[in-house]
Order: sequence, then structure tokens, then C-alpha cells
Amino acid sequence: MEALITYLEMDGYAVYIWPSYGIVALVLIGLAVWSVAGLRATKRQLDLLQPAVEARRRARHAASTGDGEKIAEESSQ
Amino acid sequence: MSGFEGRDLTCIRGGRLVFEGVNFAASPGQALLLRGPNGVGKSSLLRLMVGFLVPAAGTINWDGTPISSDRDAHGARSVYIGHLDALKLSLTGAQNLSFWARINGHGKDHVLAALERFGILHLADIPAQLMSAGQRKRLNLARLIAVPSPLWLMDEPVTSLDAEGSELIEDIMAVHLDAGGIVIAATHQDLLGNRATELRLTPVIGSEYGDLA
Amino acid sequence: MADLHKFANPNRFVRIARAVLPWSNIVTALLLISGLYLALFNSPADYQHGQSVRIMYVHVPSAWMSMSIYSFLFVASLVALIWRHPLAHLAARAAAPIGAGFTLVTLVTGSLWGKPGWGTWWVWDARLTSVLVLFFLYLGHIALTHAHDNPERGAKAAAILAIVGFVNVPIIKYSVDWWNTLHQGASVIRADGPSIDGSMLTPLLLMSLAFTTYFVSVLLIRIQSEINARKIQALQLSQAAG
Amino acid sequence: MTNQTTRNGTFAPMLALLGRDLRLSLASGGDSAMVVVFFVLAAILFPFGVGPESAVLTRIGSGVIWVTALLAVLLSVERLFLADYEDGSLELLALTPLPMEFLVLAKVAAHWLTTGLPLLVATPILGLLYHLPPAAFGPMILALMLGTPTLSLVGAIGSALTLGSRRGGVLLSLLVLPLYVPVLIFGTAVVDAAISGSGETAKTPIMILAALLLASLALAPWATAAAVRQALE
Repeated sequence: MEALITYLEMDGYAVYIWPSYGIVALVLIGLAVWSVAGLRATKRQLDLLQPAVEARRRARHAASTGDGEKIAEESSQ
Repeated sequence: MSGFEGRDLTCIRGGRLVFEGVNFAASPGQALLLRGPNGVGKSSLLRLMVGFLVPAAGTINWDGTPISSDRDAHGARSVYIGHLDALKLSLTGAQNLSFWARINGHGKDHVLAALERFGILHLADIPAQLMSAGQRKRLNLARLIAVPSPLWLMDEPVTSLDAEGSELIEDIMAVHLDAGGIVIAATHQDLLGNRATELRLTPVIGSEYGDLA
Repeated sequence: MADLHKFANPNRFVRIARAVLPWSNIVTALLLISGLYLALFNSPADYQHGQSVRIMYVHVPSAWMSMSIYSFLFVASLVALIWRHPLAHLAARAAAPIGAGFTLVTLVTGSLWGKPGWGTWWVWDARLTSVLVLFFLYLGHIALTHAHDNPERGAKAAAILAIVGFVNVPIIKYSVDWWNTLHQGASVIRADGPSIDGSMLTPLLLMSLAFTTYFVSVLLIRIQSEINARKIQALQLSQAAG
Repeated sequence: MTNQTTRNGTFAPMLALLGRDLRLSLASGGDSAMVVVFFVLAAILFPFGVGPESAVLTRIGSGVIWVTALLAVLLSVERLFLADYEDGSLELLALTPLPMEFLVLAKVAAHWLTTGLPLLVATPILGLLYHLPPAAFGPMILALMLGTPTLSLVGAIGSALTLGSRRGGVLLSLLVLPLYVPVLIFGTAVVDAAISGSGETAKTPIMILAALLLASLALAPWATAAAVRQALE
């Protein structure tokens, strides 16, 4: 235990060294978490929007097949 | 092929496909009216023709050479009438018009003729601030004559013009066509009767993905 | 996709990103672990700076990252403006916050390293001051990308700023150095790092590599979410258009 | 009916734009007067903060004058393209036979004549208020004469970039102030060199200020024109 404490003291520089590594951890982990969360959020919203647009397109496509409109192929993700 | 034409134009704005595969052609002496419901891309097509917007695909040529090759030359040969009047309110009618003439490399000789042609000669020394919306529109349209150019590109030219004003602008367009000029206008009104061909833009179906499909 | 646009096929990019991401994450983790082990446990204290030299193992790599990411921003902006490539805009937009993060880390660790050395939290040392100005160039870029309603407009404006900014970085660096030597007060000893011998070089390089692969990983994640955001906007626009 | 635009050189259209902008700024009640008033007022505030001792004021004089001049230029450069952008003139300016880069130069010249020049005229007053030695007045005016056009040019880039953005003013200062750092450093250095002693040392910063001016004369019009073009898309 003794060795751990002396190590952590870093000859008295502890108050500068550990905050430095703290800010590095904070920024790097924070950035990573924020980015991954952002990706998940946009994916979720995209999955929500996707079917709605699909349904609307099929409805409009069905309504307009009468006058030989260009048949939009089924979009496959 | 002399004249102004666009082939297989695709326009993407704000990540959305506005239109694709649009072609147009207008040779000297011809008028082209852009039709279609709001939001279908009439103004976007016009801005492609003017050169503000670059088409995502397709080319626009003047006498065979793409307009993007020399934007300033294209600017010199065309006059654009947008929604806004582009007038400085503290300057008088003549000052506004002669500014646009001089900055386009012309003398002031056409300025008074332009004011007279649009029936606003009496506003030559009146600051634009004191003019009505219709008078400001006429002052803006007067650029068509003050800055003589073969290609006229207009966005809703007759809005805020009274009946007499609309007739006047139609006559002026007709004279321009007779002299071998080209008129292209995005408008809902019927202009120039049978002298104008129409290009109807239809909403693009099922193209919800723009440049980032 | 029925009418996929051939101009910028993000799906190809997304497939590549999904393939590369796990590997770059693993490499980042390995490099970080080994780097930190060497930096914190297995390297000697410096004869002059004592243990505080360990701060250098994060301060210097993040300084390098803040500058190299700004160069990345410059290259991405050039590609975006010259070849009109929408993905390049998104790469720049994704990279800017990471660069700003590394610059912030550089500033904070620089101040923490300076405190034992000179007794003050902030020293107007030439390099630290240049990094401070670089930090505001990053904030300007990020602010400009979000300042326009239309994200496309914001991206183009920010691209032009990145190019102008990049050209100015050496000018700013030179003028700050000149200014620093001009006002060289007797008290401020030059903040050059300790002479780096072998045992210190390896943790430094390991940490730099770790930060670089970290940048690649987070960049790939952020670009994917930018692509999704643009798809969502396009969907909503087409929904609005009825 | 071919288009008879005789391309009679680039100067006639540039002068037309310059003349119009000057007339507009004079007609609108001299916004250059307001810029000078801001310049002098801002500089006057510092003695209330740091105290009236002339030794202190002389020491910080050139720095304060340069920072307030820089902020005065920054505040006035925001409206450089805004009025034309809002009333639709900017679109038409992009459609003239003259490339946008030249028009930008004309607008920046008009801006400098209505802000940079008045600042130069007001500088001696501040020199007196800050007890600057007479030897410093000449170099200060020379430095500002070389520096303020650079500030206008770089400010033009920022004002074009923030066209149509939501938070124009604050955003503009965030974009442009970091780029003003070199001009500020060498501008004040000229005066400090003149005050501290041999005029010899003042030569280097003056040369660098001139170099910065030439560099921004080359870079700024391109960047501003590109920014304006993308603002018109």
C-alpha cells in the first residue's frame, strides 16, 4: 500500500500530473461517447423516418400508376 | 447551335433533389416560360441558367460553349430580374439606373430612354424611397433597357405590376424578341401568347435522397 | 435505392467505415494501454523537470494532433470546394470538434506543466500562445458551420474559412514568436522540452500514434452520423414537399 | 443584337461601385463619424480602468489605440455586403462583366475611405490623451495607414462568410479577430520601437506590416469573392 501512495505522490507533482491525465481522459472519452450517442440517435431517427417515407411513396405510386408514371423500383436499403 | 440550351440538368439544393434530367433550348427570337407548382424548382432552374447555382449534373451552353467556362462573359450577356428590386432607397431613379449601366460597362445614354420606355421618366430625380412598389418594380425592369443584353432571365416579372404595367412589359419583351433577343421567365401568368414555348417542371417522385443517397 | 445519386455514394463510405472501425478501435486501445504504461510507470523522471515530465507525454502528442487535424481540415475543405465533394464537407465538419478537443487538452496540460516550472498557471510562451489562437480558429470554424440554417451553406463558408485560416497559421506563429522574443522578460525561461532520450521517446511516439488512431475512430463515427443527419434532412424536405 | 459591352477596362465599373458606396455612406448620415466616435470613446475608457498615471498610459497607449482601431474596423465591416445582400444588389453585382474580386476591392476601398481614414485623422487626439511622445505620432499614423486596409480586407472575408447567418456580429468577430493578431502585434511594435529609441528598429515591423497588406490584397479578394458566390447559391 505504501508503495502505491509514494507512487501516486509523484514526488509532489501529483497535483499537476493526475489532473493532466484527467483532462485527457475527460476530453477523449467525452468526445467518443458524444459521437457514438450522436450516431445512435441519428440511426434511430432514420429508422423511424424511413418506413413513413416508404409508405407514402408506395401510396403515391399506387395512385399514379394509371397514367404510366415511371415505376420507381422498390428501394432496398 | 446558336442560342441558349441546357441538357440533362440535375439540381440538388439542401441535400434534396429538386429536379433531374431537365432539358431546355431557346434560340434568338424565342421566349421560354417556366411553369409548374410552387417549390417544383422554377427559381432553381432560373438560378442555374443565371449561373448562381452549379448543376449537380448536365451542362448549360451558350452558342455551344458551357456558361461555367466564362462566368463573367455570361454575366455580361444576361440581365437577371429577381424577386428583390435591387434599388438603393437613398438614390434617385436616374442614379440607380445609371449605376447599373456604368457597372456593366455601358454609358448613361440608355438610362433616360429606359425610364421613358417604362413610363417613369418623371421619377428620374425622385429618391427610390418615395416610390410605390409598382414604380420600384418598373425601375428594376428598366434595367432591361438601360443595360442592353441579349439574354433576359426573369423571376415572376409581372408581380406587383398593374394591368397596364403587364401589358407594357409584354410589348417590351416582344420588341426584344424581334431584335433577336431571348426571354426566359418563371411565371404563372400567360405572357407573349403563342410566341412563348413552355417548359413544365413536375415534382420529382420518390427521390427523397439528394446528393447523399 | 431506386434513384441513388452517383455523385457521392456515402453507402460505399459507410461500408468501408464499418469495416475499418473495429480495427482502429482495437489498435487505439492497444497503443493507449502500452503508451500509458510506459508514460506513467516505466520511464524515468527528468533530471530537470522531475516527475512533471510525464505531463509531456500527453501535452506534446495533443499539440501535434491539434495542428495535424487543422491541416486535415484544410485538405478536406480544399477537396470539398474544388471537387464539390459533399463527403469532404462532412469530414471537415466531423473533424473540427476533435481538433478543438485536442487543442483544449494542449492548453490545459500546458498550463499544468508550466505551473511547477514557472509558478504561474498561464505563461505567454510563444508556442502556447499560438495554440491559444489556433483554438479560436477551431471555434470560429465550428461556429460558422452551425451559423447558417442551411447546413450546406455553413459547410461551404467554413471550408473557405479553413483555407484562409490555414494560410494564416504560419503567419500567426511567426508573429507570436517575434512578439515573444520582443517582450522576452528576464523571468520567462524558454519552455523547450527536456532533451528527449530513448526511454522517453517511445512513450511519446506511442501516445501520438494512439491519439492518431483515436482521431480516425471518432472521425469515422462522426462522419457516419453526419451522413445520417443529412439523409434525415433530405427525408424531411421531401416529406414537406409532399 | 450583340451585347456591346465594350470592356473599357476594369476601372470604370470599379469607380462606379466605389462612388456609389461613398455616396451611400455619406447620404446615410456619415456612419464613418460613428466609427470615429466609437474609436475615441472606447480608447477613453481605459484610463478609467487603469488610472490616469501618464507613465502607465504611455506604456499601454499604442496597444490601446491599436485594439480600439481594430474593433472599430471590425464593427463597421459587418455591414459591408449586408445591405446589398438584403436588397438583391449583390446578386446583380455578381452578374457584371467585372469579376467579383475587383468589385470586392472597390467595396473594401470604399469601406477604408469611410472608416480607416477617419481613424487615422482621430489618432493624434488619442496620442495626446495617452501622453505619447511626439516622436511616436508619425510612426503610429504610418503603421495605421498600412494596417487598417489589411483589417478592412480580412474583415471583408468575415463579413462575406457570415452573410445570411443567424448571429452575424458576434460570429464575425470570432472569425476575424484571430486573423487580426499579426497586424496588432506588428502595428504596436512600430510605435513601441519609435518610443523606446532608435528609429532603426521600427523599420522591420513597418516592412512586415506592408508585407501583410500585400498578402491580404492577394488573398482576401479571392476568399471574399468565393464566400459571396456561395452565399448567392
